[in-house]
Amino acid sequence: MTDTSHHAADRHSRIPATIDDLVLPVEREGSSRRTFLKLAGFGVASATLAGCSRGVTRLVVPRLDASDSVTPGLAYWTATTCGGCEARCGVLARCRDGRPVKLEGNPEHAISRGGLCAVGQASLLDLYDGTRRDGALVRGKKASWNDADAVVRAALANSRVRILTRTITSPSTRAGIERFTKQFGASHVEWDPRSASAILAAHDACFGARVLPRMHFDRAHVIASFDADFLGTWLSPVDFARDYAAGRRPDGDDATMSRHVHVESHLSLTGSAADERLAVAPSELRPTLALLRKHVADLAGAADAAGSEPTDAPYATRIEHLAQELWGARGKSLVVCGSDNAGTQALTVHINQLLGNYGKTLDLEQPSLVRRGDDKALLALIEEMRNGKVDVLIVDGLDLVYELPDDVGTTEALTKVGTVVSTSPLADETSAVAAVVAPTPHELESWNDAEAVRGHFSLSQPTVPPLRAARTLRHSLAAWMGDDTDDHDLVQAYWQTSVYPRTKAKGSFQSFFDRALHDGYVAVPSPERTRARWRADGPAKMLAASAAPAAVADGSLALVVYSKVGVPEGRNAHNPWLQEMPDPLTTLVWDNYACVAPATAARMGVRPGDVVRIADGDAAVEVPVRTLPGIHPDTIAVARGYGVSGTDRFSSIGPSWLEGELTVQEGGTVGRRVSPLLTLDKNSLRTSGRAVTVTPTGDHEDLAGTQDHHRLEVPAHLAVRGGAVRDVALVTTFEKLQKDPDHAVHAHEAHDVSLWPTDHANDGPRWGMAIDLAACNGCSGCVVACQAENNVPSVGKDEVLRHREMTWLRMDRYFSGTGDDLRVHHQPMMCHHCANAPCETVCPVLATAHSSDGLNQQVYNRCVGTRYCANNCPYKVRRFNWFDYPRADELNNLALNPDVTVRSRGVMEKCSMCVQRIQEGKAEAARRGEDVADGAIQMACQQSCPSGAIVFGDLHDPESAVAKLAHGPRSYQVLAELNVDPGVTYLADVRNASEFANGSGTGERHG
Amino acid sequence: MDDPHAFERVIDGDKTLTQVTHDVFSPLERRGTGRWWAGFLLAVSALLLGLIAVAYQVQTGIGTWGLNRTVGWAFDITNFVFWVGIGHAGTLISAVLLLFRQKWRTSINRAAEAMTIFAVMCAGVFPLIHMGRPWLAHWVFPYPNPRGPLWVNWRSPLLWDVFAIGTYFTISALFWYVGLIPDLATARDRANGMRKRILAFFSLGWDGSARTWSRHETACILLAALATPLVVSVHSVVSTDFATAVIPGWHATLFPPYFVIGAVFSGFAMVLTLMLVARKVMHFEDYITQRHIGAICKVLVFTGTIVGLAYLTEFFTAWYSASPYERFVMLNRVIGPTGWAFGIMFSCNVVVPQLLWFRRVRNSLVTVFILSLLVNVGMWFERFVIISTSLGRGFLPSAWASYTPTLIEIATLIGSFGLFFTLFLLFCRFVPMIAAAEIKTVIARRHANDDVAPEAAGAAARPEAPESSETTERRAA
Amino acid sequence: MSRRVHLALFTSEAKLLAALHSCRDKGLTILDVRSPYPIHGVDELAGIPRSRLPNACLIGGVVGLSLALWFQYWTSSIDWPIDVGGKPWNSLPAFAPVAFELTILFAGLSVIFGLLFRSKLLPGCRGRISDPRVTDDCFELAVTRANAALSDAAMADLWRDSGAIDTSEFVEDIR
Amino acid sequence: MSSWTAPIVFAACSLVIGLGAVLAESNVRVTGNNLGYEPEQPIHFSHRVHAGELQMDCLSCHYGAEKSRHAGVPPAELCMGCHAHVTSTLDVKLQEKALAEAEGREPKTIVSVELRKLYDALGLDGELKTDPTKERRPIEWVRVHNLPDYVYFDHRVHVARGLACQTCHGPVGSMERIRQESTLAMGWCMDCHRKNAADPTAARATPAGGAIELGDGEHVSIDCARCHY
Repeated sequence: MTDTSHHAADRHSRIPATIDDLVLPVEREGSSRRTFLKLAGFGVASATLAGCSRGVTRLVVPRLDASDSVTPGLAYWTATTCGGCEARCGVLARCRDGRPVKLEGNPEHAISRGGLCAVGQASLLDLYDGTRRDGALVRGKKASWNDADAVVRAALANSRVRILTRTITSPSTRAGIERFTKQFGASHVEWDPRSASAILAAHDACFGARVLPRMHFDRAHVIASFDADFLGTWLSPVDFARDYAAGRRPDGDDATMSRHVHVESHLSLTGSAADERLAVAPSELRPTLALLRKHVADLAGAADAAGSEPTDAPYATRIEHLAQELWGARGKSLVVCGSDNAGTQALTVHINQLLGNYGKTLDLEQPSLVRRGDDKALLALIEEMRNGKVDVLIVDGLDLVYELPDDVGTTEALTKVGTVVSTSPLADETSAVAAVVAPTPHELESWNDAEAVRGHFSLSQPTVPPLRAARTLRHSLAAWMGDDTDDHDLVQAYWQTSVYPRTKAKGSFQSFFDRALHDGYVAVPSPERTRARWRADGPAKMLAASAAPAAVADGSLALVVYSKVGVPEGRNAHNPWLQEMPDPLTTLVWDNYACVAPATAARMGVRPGDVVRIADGDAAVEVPVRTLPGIHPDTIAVARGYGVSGTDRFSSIGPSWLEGELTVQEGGTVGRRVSPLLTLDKNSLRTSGRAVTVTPTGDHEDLAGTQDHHRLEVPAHLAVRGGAVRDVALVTTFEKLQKDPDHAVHAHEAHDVSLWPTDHANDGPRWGMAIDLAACNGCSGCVVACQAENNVPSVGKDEVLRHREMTWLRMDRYFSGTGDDLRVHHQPMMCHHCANAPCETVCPVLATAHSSDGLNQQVYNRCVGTRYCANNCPYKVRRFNWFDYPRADELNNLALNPDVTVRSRGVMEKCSMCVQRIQEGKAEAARRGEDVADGAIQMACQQSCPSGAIVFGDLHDPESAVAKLAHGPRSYQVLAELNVDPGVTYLADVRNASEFANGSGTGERHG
Repeated sequence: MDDPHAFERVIDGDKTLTQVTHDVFSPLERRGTGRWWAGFLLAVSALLLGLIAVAYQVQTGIGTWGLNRTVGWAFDITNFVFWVGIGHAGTLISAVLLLFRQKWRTSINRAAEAMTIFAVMCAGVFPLIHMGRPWLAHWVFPYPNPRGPLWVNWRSPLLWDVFAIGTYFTISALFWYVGLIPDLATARDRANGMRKRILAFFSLGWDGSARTWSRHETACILLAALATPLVVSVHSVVSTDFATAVIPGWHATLFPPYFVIGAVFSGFAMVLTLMLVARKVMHFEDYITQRHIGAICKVLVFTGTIVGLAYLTEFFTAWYSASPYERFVMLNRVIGPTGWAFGIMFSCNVVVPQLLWFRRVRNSLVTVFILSLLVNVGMWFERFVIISTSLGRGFLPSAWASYTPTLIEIATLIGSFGLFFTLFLLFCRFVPMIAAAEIKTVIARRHANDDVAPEAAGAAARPEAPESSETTERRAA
Repeated sequence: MSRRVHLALFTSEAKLLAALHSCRDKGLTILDVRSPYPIHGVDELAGIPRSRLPNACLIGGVVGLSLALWFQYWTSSIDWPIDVGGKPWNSLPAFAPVAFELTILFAGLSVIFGLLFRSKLLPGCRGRISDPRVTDDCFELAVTRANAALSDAAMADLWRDSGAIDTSEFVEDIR
Repeated sequence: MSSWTAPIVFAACSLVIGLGAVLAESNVRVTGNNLGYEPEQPIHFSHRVHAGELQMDCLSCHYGAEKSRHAGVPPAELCMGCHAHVTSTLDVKLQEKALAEAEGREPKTIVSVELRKLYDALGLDGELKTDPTKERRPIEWVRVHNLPDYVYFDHRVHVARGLACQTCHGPVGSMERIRQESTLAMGWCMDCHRKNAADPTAARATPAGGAIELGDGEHVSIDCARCHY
């Protein structure tokens, strides 16, 4: 294994044995001299000594033991696995002084390959969540683990035991559950709130194997996605985004670009990246696929395979064209579908089968294991519970009461269970009715393993001594079985018995395990082979078994319950970084809302922010409306994951002042719970297609967003000739780029004339970035990565409403075109580090000036806060500390990066181009007596980007990756005509579409 | 005005020296009138409100203002530029008109200069409190320090402001004070006890010696000659805060003259407002006559028209530049979301002053008073429009944002008026509001022209004294 | 050494000027004239030289200008050059406003302090106030007979003829 | 009262205030600048003995300076490398040895008062064996060289460039108790940095002798973001 990161060599399992050995770098401020809080590198505590004229005496408290594990001030990386979702990406936890301060993607992990999404980045903050449970509860009261275990053991004896979990991706936990179920005759039900049950069922019917194929978007030349948000929220977005970007490399001699057609009801992140996007009503999805199957079957010469499924779909010609494109790329194409309808999924399976994609772009042999949940099994379990046939129910990782619709009667069903055991680390609605709560720890403070794709194993190891008394499910189950083995040993034992023997590696188990621990990832061929055999009658059977969703009647709208990129599920609702991450499509924060097409809103007579009641029978939800282009006009989309109880904790987030409003009222919730409108029919939990009536309630709520104007065009009545569109986000087509790369993008040129002599010639490096808009899909992982790296505070809804978000890196989103030609442009925007920076000239006190290596430096401690620099910034990327943002939670403060100053009130801040990383890189190079190698320093945003859209380096080095990109054919600079000479270059977006119906945003207006 | 001496005859009711002294100084020696106290209490209340708002803001953070990541300045710098502008008329009256030997200035120059100083004080508050960390404001001064020493950025217009405003305040205040010394001596010589001792301290031992008078006159002429380019430079420098920026709507070479003329315009409007009130309250009808008001009105209509021309020039420049950003900003200014503010600005500053072409309007004190207030409002909005609408919709549409003031900002604006009027009312009570010595010079000169001794002239003129100012005006015409 | 100073108070500028002429004719040394406002022509009659404040003004201005230009240049180009927005170390055009303001400031302060110090107009100073009416409506003439042979009676006549409303005299030490 | 009294008093007051302002910001030891700070330490550790008489290399204890931003204070166990054997001064040891020989017994371990504190911290008993009943308590040294939180000083680079520790920390080898020898003010840092940045070909002499070793194309940084970020 080669080290791609120079930090790799430093990676160890260096976890102090006990909390006492850990020098918690908490600075106790004993005086009023609290201007800047920085978590100093090692144990420095300040205390006021009586009678000391110097005021503050700072102490240095070195460790007692001389082991060379943790050097104060020096970061080390620990390989582990992300616990943010079931995709289980590999991460390297950047640790300082015995605690993780930042999560970075592990480039050696074969599935995630170095990327990390917003949820993964933000999972760090959950570790330092002070509301996590500390120790076990018995009937709501704190109890010792022994007492709790005794209660559970007593209940387990001679009873019907059920374990309800999400998809278990940890093989050792799965083994533990199997052992447990055997011992107690229990059964294990897996269920996922974002279920892939329909896909699994369709494969079961068509292949005889209930598996989720692993999708290879990089191998597909034509991708047709039907309501599958694979770049944003679907299954394994980091993996998919990496693959997707790999298949779309529009530059160079070996240029290749997949063609992506997206069909959906709601506007998803993936839809916004597509080359062609078709909006259909939820009920039209199945006919559309049926039509596609018909055409593909015709092309395959298997017309009779098409069956009698209705094909009365819109976009008949486009679908026919798509069929031809797919057929032309058969074996190199991919049709994916996110529908919860098994019949629809069966059509997808059938089309892929007709195209010969199985075994090529779809892998059943080494399937994905990220979803195994079975809606039917859950329904059966609830039925059992209702009938009083369950004595002990162990619920792990699920807030059943929150997730399921109210008419299921989940709470009543739970009360009929003898003993409910919850493992929830936070107070949720399910654990509220649990007899015993045995909370689970955070991924970063525990041992764990994962197998998200068969044969690909990753390991989790603690990066910090447990901050809370908690046990993994595996550990608890073992304890209840009477096995007092340590959790680490449980994992290691599994690896010794089940993983190690499969390797061909020489050497002892210990060396294998240590290596795996060091790398965080190991590929072990699986002896298991999916026994999949195509059953020609599968699709028809499945279609017959699954009713097609009915079209909604006039006057109703079809409801789509979707997942947001930032807060995909209720379990993410407690994370302020995610709550405040602007949704890449609506740019809204801290809320869910009903997205409707502007025409639909006009028809209903509602304006954005007006609260509507979405009802079907007794089930109703009241949410504010948000208009969003691209949504099918008969659709109303509401995000799940909101209305989680306990989120009123955020009532205290952000500054409190005279006119400040709470983010959430005491006792309220962030957003609204939309579960009442989910449908639990006999096969599955349905999230889309329910016919609902929408009526305005007359209330109005302001929605907090980071963007007020959403189009590249200025408002029509203000559009002067030649100024209707802002050439900010440029797009070209792959065809044009192929034909004439040098003229495919027409950008403004800088006029390189200067009145000034260049008397500070810079012969050293000039750090800069290149951002590929063709690769960027707007997932906003970089936004959260930047927030985590740079100690950017979360400021709350009211402040965002006042346009005072603090994010250094924002994800601008523009629309251009209309209807089916709607284009969505995502553009990461941060400080451009202009060589002729307008901000620098105007600062009276030299608080912002240029460095010799081309950085626009912001010196917080010099800043007096005139805000002149921000006014004069053409990109509006400077952020002002309007208040002292609350930093009272000391546990939470452990997530702060000790290498970055926490800014006080009244000073300006902005993207520093991760200058702490540059300085570290330079200092390390100096220490080793080497030059800084290209790629050795990575920006936080760059590191997290699954698509590799951001490249950092020395613009003065013609051989550097960034310099090559910056001079490539697609490069352009935003507002180059101002001659500010920015250090950030964009590469124009490329869409693999032959023609744009609408010229906007194509950069074609300048000859 | 056919009468070549109309402007020469500065005051009505031919006064003797004794009368002038009495008229100017006796109000200072009486107790404050009820009206004065009412005004003072109102002003102090406003000031207190402002102080509370500022204290809260400094304690809590700039976040208590309605600013945001896009609009970093709004009320604060608007108020700053507004008050600096107000100040300009005072200097203009005292310096420029002195150089041009305009005698009519003598009745109002003292008050106008006081207005300048107080307005600059009000203005100076805003750059200070608009800082995120005002307790570090001394960092804008280049003094030796242990940081290297780290100096300041001489390229920043804000730093130029520091020097421009600092110099302007210093020179204006000292100029004013130098002119005040003879009158303070007069007051001293009319007073007894503690009051005399205090006045003796401040009058610096003035004894009316011819040598001193000679130097005093030279000094005044020199200071006037210095203050004239100074006053032009101050608002030019203030305008460079915007003109040197890259922001469309700010980035305009027109700004320095445009701001200076706007400042003169707003300053004269404020002078008019104050003089109309003061002549009524302090019974200075004979000193601040219809002729003075008429003259100021003419200045207003002149400068107002130039201001209008400047507005149109801005539009022309935007159109002619062919820069889509500049064109957009101008259009947005008029018909964008804050078009109403532009409407107020344009009607108050350009349309309304045109009424002053009519003598009937000029002769109606009530109308003139209302007009002067409207011009003040309009000029405040001019700065608001330039600052906040230009910032709100800049280059990148993603960053566009609007601005709404908070209660704290409104209270701070009220507080600045409170400070201004508190100081002005204190000035009315404790400092001779009319430059008595200069009036005496004018009287003496007039009588010298008429070859009549002042005593005799005074006696002869006495029967005419009760004549109303309006009849005088008519006769003059 | 001491001298006898004669003071006379007049109610009008004309009377004062007439008396001034008489005193000059009589060869009296005119020590001072005190008036509520500056009287043109008195300077020549009383032999008061032209003020040299314009020189002070010029010197102050030149000092201010050179100091400002040098200091700005020195701090930004010599002592600690810092790259600000890509501008050259010596951004002379940008230094103009401050240089201009400091020129004015120094010139103005030179004039004012020149006036105050030359005329001994300083806090705590007490002027030679013989009669408070000179700051109101009266004009005072101070003469001495040092170089003129004029009797006391002639002196009194002079005052009476020129219409003085009040006269006095005192002996002054001169160093 | 002379007519000049008031102006003179006025001028004098202005002068005093002005001077005070300049002094407060200058390199002279005044409030806010810890020049000469020499606090009591929990253990009377003598740099004079260790760094001076014994000629120990600074980096042997403060090894962090070589690879990290912080020089660090050594962990107590590092002291045990020597002090497992050296428990008191040689004189006392020899005396005890002589006494023990005279009394015909094994010499006892004599532990000096100050070293006792070290052993206590490590939870060691009289014979320097781990005493499980004793609590291990880290030693709370008083930090002498303090920089504000917004200053990210990096020892590693300075050591790599061959800068002698004494350049900034003064003659530590002659200090009984550690004392702040430099103001550590920004101007003090900048003095050296600016001198060397201005002329990269200069001799680069450091105040304590020695020279800075820079590679080709490298220069001493005077960028703000070298320390402030």
